[in-house]
Amino acid sequence: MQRTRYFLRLFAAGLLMCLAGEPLMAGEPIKIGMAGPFSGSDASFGEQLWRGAEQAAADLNAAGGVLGRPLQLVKADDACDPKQASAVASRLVDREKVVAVIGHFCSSSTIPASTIYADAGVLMMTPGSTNPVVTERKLPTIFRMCGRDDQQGVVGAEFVVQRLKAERIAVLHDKTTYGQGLADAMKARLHALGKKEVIYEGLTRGEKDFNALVTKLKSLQSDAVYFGGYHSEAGPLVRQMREQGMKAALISGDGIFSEVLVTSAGGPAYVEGVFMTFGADPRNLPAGRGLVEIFRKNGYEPEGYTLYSYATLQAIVAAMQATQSLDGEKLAQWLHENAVETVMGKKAWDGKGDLRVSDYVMYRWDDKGKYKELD
Amino acid sequence: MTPLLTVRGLTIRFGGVTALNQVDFAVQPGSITALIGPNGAGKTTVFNCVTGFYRADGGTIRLHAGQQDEEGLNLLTLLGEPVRWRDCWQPQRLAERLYYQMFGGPHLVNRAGVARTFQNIRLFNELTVMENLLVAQHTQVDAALLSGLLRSRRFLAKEEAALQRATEWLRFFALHGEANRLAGELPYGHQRRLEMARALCTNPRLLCLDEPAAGLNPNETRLLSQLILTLRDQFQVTILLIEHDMGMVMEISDHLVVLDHGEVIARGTPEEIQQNPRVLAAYLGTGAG
Amino acid sequence: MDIYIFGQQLVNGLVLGSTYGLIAVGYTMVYGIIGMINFAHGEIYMISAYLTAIFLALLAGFGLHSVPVVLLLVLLCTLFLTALYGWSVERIAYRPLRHSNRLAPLISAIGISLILQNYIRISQGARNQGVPPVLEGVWRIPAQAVEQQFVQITYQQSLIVITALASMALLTWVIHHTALGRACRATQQDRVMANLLGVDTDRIISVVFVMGAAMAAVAGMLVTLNYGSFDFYIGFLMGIKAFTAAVLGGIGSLPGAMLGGVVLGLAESFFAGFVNSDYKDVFAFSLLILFLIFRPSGFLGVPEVEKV
Amino acid sequence: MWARWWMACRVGAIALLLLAPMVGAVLSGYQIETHWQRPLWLALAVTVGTFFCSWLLQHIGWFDRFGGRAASSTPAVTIGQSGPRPLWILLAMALAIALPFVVGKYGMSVAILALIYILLGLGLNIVVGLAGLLDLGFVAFYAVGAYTYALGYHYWQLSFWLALPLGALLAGLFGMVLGFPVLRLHGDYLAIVTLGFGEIIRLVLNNWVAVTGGPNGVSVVFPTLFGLEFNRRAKQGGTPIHEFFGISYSSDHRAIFLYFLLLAVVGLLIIMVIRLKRMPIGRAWEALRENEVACRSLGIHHVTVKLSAFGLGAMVGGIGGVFFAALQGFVNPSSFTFFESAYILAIVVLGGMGSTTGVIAAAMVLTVLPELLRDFSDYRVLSVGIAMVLMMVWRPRGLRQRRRPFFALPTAAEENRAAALVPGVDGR
Repeated sequence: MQRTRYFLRLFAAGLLMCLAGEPLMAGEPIKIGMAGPFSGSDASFGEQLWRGAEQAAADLNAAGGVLGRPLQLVKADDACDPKQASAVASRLVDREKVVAVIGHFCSSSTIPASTIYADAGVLMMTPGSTNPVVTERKLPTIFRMCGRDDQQGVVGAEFVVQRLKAERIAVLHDKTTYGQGLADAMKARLHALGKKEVIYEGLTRGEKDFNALVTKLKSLQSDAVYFGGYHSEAGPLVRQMREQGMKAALISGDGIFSEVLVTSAGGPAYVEGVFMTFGADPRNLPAGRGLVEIFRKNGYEPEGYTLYSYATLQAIVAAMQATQSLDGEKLAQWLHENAVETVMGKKAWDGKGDLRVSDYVMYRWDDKGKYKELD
Repeated sequence: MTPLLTVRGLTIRFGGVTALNQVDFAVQPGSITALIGPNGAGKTTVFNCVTGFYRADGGTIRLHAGQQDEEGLNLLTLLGEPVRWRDCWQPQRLAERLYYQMFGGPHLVNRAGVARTFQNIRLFNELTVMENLLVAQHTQVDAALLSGLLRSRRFLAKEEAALQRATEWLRFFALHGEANRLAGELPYGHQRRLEMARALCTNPRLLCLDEPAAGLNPNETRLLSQLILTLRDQFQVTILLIEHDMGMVMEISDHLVVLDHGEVIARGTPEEIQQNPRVLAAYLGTGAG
Repeated sequence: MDIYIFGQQLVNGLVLGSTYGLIAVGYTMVYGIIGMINFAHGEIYMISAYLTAIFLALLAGFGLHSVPVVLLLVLLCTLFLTALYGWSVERIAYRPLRHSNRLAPLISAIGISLILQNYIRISQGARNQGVPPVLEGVWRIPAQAVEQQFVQITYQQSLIVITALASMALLTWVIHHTALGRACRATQQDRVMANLLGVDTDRIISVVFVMGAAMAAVAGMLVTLNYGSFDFYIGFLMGIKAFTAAVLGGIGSLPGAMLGGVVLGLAESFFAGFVNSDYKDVFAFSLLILFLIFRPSGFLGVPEVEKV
Repeated sequence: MWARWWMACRVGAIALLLLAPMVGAVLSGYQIETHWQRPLWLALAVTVGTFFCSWLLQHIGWFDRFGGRAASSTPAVTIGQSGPRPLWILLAMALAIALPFVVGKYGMSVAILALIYILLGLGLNIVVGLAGLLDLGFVAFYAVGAYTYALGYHYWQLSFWLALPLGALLAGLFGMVLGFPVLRLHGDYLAIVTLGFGEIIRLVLNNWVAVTGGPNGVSVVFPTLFGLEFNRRAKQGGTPIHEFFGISYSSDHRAIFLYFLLLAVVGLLIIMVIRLKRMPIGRAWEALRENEVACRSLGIHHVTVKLSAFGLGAMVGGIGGVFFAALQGFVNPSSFTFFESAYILAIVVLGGMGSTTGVIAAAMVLTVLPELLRDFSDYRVLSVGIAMVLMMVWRPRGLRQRRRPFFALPTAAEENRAAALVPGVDGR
């Protein structure tokens, strides 16, 4: 009987694999790559991206597809690992012959992958990589659907100084490309505003105990803590701050824009008074209201980047329809010049591929675990 | 005649226990000297000190081989003596001590001309018999990385010579039929002989055999005695051995050293030892003394 | 230096160190008995965190709200199932490799940790999970403090420290004063001989895995309740830290694991608190390396004697 | 028959216990959603599967290992003249050369990755397989190599061709400096120290933002071939290669170039490793792995011999790193985690610890397999894990057996000629 226990796992895996088949479509589909972290420590963001893109593809196909052909998404997992990102990028370009790519998510993946797309003349639009380097290299076919860390950090810094009137500001980050980039941008703006941070330090991604750091913040009597990072660390951080009796506000960026922050902080009581920057919440925009309802009906809260990846696909498809072409460079040229009506409102891109209008606004969490835009 | 090896006042302590206390003996060149004594008398400890695996707490072990001065070479310096404050006034000595602290060890003792076998056989089990012997010639072949990678003439010639030398010893120990078998697969008696062959491949002046006859049947023991005698007579190898088989010891040794409780209680020829009351007492218990 | 800040860092380090210690026990026991680094142990801890949350939610769903009863029931269920996971892992991935070379189980352990991580990711989703606060409250010294002048320990934190000490004491007692413990020690000393003397060593090894997993379950539950947040990836970092703690304390020694955990926890806390939290882990690992060079057997390990 | 059903049912029951809470109750916030039918179905599948597998496979030998019986019946080592037949080698070479013209860009990127892993596997094989030093921080040297090129280019415009030897040298130096104090440690302690060292290197690279760019990483340019660039338009002041040869631009050129360069390096390394095994230093490594005390009694200094293995392995790791940086065009610390070390170690162990062909095969399996499994996206890493465990159980000693060189004994005539070499031997 011992020998067979082995097959327990085998069979479980085998069975699950059978269930994983993707629906095939009739006709000759247009392939669009959906690259992101579907495994590894950032898989939760991958899930958001996939949900949005999946829904968008389904909706567009229901409306008759593009150029008379259905859309087919190709899932490509990079696990936020630069090496895997290059590999999947080559695979998407070469093997799958995708026309365009939604993704990647982590800036450290997007940067190496984007050179491959640009080289092959494939359109890439990232819904979530906010690191400036992504577009600063001025690769012609690379776009983003989100803002940049330097824009976001500016909003954060100004909020801390001008609205909160904080004096002793602590700047923390999680030592990732995204988190540190954001913290650096915030710090730079802080200096420009004539303030200096009391501490600038990193914490380790994946840890849950930040008590030592919190005690240090307490001893520095900081009255505002800016954190560049994700909700998985922001949650425990704010909880431990409150547990140790610190009342300082926590301000962060789009990395914590998720209801999961409440879960990871251990309840709505702890997230009260947390601030964050994000694009104007797509869920509150009139354009997206119907869509949000559909998501919720299916038992999924379209938070974080869900609508971003939805909108990204919309933008790509809009370009295809307008140019009646699948050529990446033509699509890119069109996107550089024209605006697109998406579920997140009207979007337009500048010559580098950044959004023309950055719409970062500040949100505040309340004691019921919900967030609202500050006016 | 100058002895090949002189041990003076050798003392070693493990924790609080004095394992060896002021052990003195000498080994004449070209002789077979046996260390005997009851179990736990410290024979293997003497071996480990002489071959450099243990660092003695006191005494000297001098080897008179090669072109050293009259004093001979103190093997203990090769193991890296602790650096003392007063060495600071003697930079050369300090440098020497530091060097041996970092790079010293039993391998230098071997290079000085002392080879050994082990009580519990230590072969390279997953290497072939031939490779075991080639490893032993590490210091004699061309070990430079580049000449080996490029297969230089010198390298190939030295390898060829090493192979020859190994084959010689294999034939001597009647192991040549098994040159390409794994050492770990050999029968026990063959492993014992292979270990001796391997030690001899380092071209030692002094060969230390730790219970070479243990586990052998009477036939094999007789063969072994013959081999040891031939080694001494034809190859001028001096032999220091530990053995429990008294028949064999008495038959082949020229000189005996008897240890008990870490002290030398007797030394002399086999005949003298056989009559020594202290030795009898040690072996048979105090009642007989 | 502010005495309160110092005291608070001491508490932080102690709490963190206790969790390291609890998980380090699993490493140290398995290493002690079969000389293998069980890299999948961190994932067992991760599994127990999920089980804790699931059972908490289940019991809440049944309408059970008495805190001690809930905690006890959750502890029992988590303990049982985590131990079962530990047992299955040993049976599937390590037992078939019992007689092969030293590195084969290491690789299958890495394989198992990939399997467990992704099994959880697929079944529970990749998102961050959490549990609601169960035990809220805090002790402060002095009790009526003003202006942040106090040292505090929450009820949950004190629960961690107390449980860690208690379970360590219990385990030490089991190892040293029961027939099972004797069999464990015999297996550790000489597996072949123990087997010849009638000890079912395969069963003993299973038991050791089960005990290690049970300690990880205790740690998983306490940590989950304390920090309230976890995901399928927490096992990795915690595993490495706990392993470091086990080595620091002297691998193979039970009290050493606890001591190593506390030392590591304190070192991290003080370094992060008073020097720099960026280089906290660099400090921890440098400490480990220096320690190993100068005292390879750790705090309480038995030094290895080179026998010739 | 019934006994087997009974056994399968017990396995199924345990599976149900394990799966029920995890698969059946999915956390959603602080509540759970229940899917009780899922674990039931899975457990049923496990039961039936167990039954049929045990029925089908009962005659296959390796299956017995799950009973805990010894797996050491097959000999681990064979003795033979050489490795694979020359015909196979020729075939493999032809295949390797033809590959770029058969597979596309994606295939090339996988092939290059596989080659890098072969390189790393061979490097670690020197340390782990030959010298028997368990190194869990090999990625540190890989990182040193990658950052040598990246930072060298960033600060001093270091070219790839200079970075290659420099990276190797620097990595080797790092290996030596680390190795010297720690190589006196015994097996597992060495493993832990190297693990710690690997983590320290990564953390320092991540934290020392002023120099390394921290998590933002450093950009790297693609190598040039005698000043010819592989870009569409010249960027580094040279001529693009397609203009030089008057062919149209294709981004495949750079992949093909890198592929052949790596192939050459790997080929050289293979020859080197094969020769090393028959050289004094290689023999000393293996002897050290087998028995350290005996080695020391034979005049071999264990620390320097270990150090040479460690340093050489590190150098190969460094070369791998330089290539990795060139391939990626961008390096950041997230490529150099402990997992990477573990993966390279898995290649070595799976390859049979010391067997060159085994390591090559294992490196190919472990890089190509995850790519083949991309079609299963969600279950990819899970399957890799399952494959690792299965392969270890199936072949705990690796894919290939170790092979020992065969030595033809000199004939008596030759011996007489050489008799003078051994002092005092009269050729008995």
